Amino acid sequence: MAEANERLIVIRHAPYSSNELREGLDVALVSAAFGQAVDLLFLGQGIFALLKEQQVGAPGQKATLPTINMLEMYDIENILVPTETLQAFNIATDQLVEGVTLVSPSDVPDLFQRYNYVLNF
Amino acid sequence: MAEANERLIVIRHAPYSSNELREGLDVALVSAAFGQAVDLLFLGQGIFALLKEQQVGAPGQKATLPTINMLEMYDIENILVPTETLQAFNIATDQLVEGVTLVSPSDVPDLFQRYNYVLNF
Amino acid sequence: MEYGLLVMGAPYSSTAPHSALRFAQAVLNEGHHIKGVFFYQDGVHNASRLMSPPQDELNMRDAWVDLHHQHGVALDVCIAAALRRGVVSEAEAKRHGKVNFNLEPPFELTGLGQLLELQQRCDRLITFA
Amino acid sequence: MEYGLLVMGAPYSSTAPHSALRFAQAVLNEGHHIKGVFFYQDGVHNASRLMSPPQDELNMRDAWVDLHHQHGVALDVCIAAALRRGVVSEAEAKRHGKVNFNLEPPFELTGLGQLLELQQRCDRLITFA
Amino acid sequence: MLHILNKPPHSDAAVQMLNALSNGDSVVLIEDGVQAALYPEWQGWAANTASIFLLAEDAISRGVHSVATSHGLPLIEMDGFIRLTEQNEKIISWY
Amino acid sequence: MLHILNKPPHSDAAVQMLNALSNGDSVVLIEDGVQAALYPEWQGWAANTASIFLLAEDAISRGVHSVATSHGLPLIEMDGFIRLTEQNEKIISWY
Repeated sequence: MAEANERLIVIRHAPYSSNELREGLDVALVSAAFGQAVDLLFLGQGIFALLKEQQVGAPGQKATLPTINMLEMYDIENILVPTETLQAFNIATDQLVEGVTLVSPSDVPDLFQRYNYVLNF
Repeated sequence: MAEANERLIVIRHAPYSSNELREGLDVALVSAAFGQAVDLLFLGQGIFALLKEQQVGAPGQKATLPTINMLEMYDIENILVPTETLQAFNIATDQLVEGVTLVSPSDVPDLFQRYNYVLNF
Repeated sequence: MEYGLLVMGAPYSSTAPHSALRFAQAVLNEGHHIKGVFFYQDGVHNASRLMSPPQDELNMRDAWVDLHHQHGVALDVCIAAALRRGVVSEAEAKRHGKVNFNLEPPFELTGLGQLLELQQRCDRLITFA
Repeated sequence: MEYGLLVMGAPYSSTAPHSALRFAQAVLNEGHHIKGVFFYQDGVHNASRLMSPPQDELNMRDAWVDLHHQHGVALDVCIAAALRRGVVSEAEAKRHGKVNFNLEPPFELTGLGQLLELQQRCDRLITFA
Repeated sequence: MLHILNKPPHSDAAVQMLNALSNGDSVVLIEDGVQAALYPEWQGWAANTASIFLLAEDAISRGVHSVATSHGLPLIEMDGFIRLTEQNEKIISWY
Repeated sequence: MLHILNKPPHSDAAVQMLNALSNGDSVVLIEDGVQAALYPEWQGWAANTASIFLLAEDAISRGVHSVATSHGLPLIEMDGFIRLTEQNEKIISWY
């Protein structure tokens, strides 16, 4: 992670069940398109956006994985997940998409302090 | 409780934060107005509808208590609360409105079996 | 068998309408009949003809209308829940002094009594919320 | 100080708009200024002029409009979130082949860039969801 | 009686459902309910009262199908879901 | 930093907020967050990291004001809430 980061977007909801995940990611993409340095933090239910085996949902529902795979193209490179979130959900690192950075639970408070702008979704 | 009850409405959400509580109670009132025997079961967050000290919320939000106080007028007399719900929320019986019937946790499954029609809100 | 559905989530905010639609299609495939769908709470937004999702996404209102035309499924919308949330028919719009409206047949604004009747007249009522 | 608000809940389904409005009134009473309110996710429903709540309840859209007229608060609505959910201006309605519409000034449909700018131009941005 | 749960296995809705199960009831886990696949020790799987199934389509869309299989948890397709609604006159949704 | 929590004290949002607190942060509990008044043993009240307040208006509307008072928990009025937003440049909502 670079120092003095500009914007942290926190994703805390699972795909499909609400639009919070998707509309949170949209804010990240728009920020990046505006040239801002954006990092993403996934907490709690947000972890389900990063499961590599997920597929399209019920009829007409848009999949999340293509958006996740697009992040790198937008120069969103820090995809942060606290190790405690993985533990709480019994999820192993190899179940996640490539490129996730694990962070220690004790680093989470510092993350919220470090960015100029934080938005929780 | 009479036997062979007709309709059970289950309220599981708190006042104000969503409209589920209020629109659930509306179904109970309409059922009663149509002459059906209606009982109400409050589970989990639904218990907050029964706190006697609650008052009106943020500007323009409608209070729940007047609707609760109207139930008797509609002949909705069985307002059921499992004792485990009270325990889980550290709520004492004397914090509740008058006329609540406590039920044992072990009676809850039977409640769901006993009614012809059940609607969960 | 006769099925009835109660839908209480809005499209794009909840997955309830998608699950309900999928269930409806499957139940019809199995040779059952669906008497009606009742839209309550945020589910009333399913009836809005103003929704314009991106082209690669399902227009949920149109999907319900197809279900009505192909299988005669009644589409009833709770009038009190709908008015509060800005879902109104032409007649209700006039009554409330609004110039525009966003609910049209085959969706019908109706009272909660219709939901109770649906539950009593169907062999099965299933809630998606 | 300059405040900005982000509102992501719908009236009558969430208490977020009520809390946001109450906060706005209090912050103005304390002598601060509110640059704008950005409506995102289900918050876009706050802009619907078709909502017709019962007479003893607040019309949330009208309350936001009052805030705009009395204090010059900008009312920006995310266009993508709004179109999906059936909240459209006259211009967008035409573009999408709809006869009716339900969003009018002082509410303005705008992009997410406006939210980022609001956060950067205000001293404080507060989310109600 | 058939119960439908669409919320995670440790949510309020899940706890309320587990407390409402009678002997012989069936349960279908849909939408976020399929997250129960990650918890083989979940109280629902341990309960002898009810037969609990994961809706396969939703387990696939949420990326937990293979973990469900590896834990030997029971999956059903949409037609199996419909079958359960035929067999049970009363159907309660927990959300 | 100021945190605003509008969900019950044992919700996912509350747990995530507690895990994100830094020394010297402040917290305002609004809407359903005021349910924390019922749990004097709640982890938030025990934490030394942050100053946590219940919004009095919401405690009143939810019927938990007197229990908050009897447990000696700190309540603030709207003007106190505004004051906290003046004092903290960064404000995070947990919902």
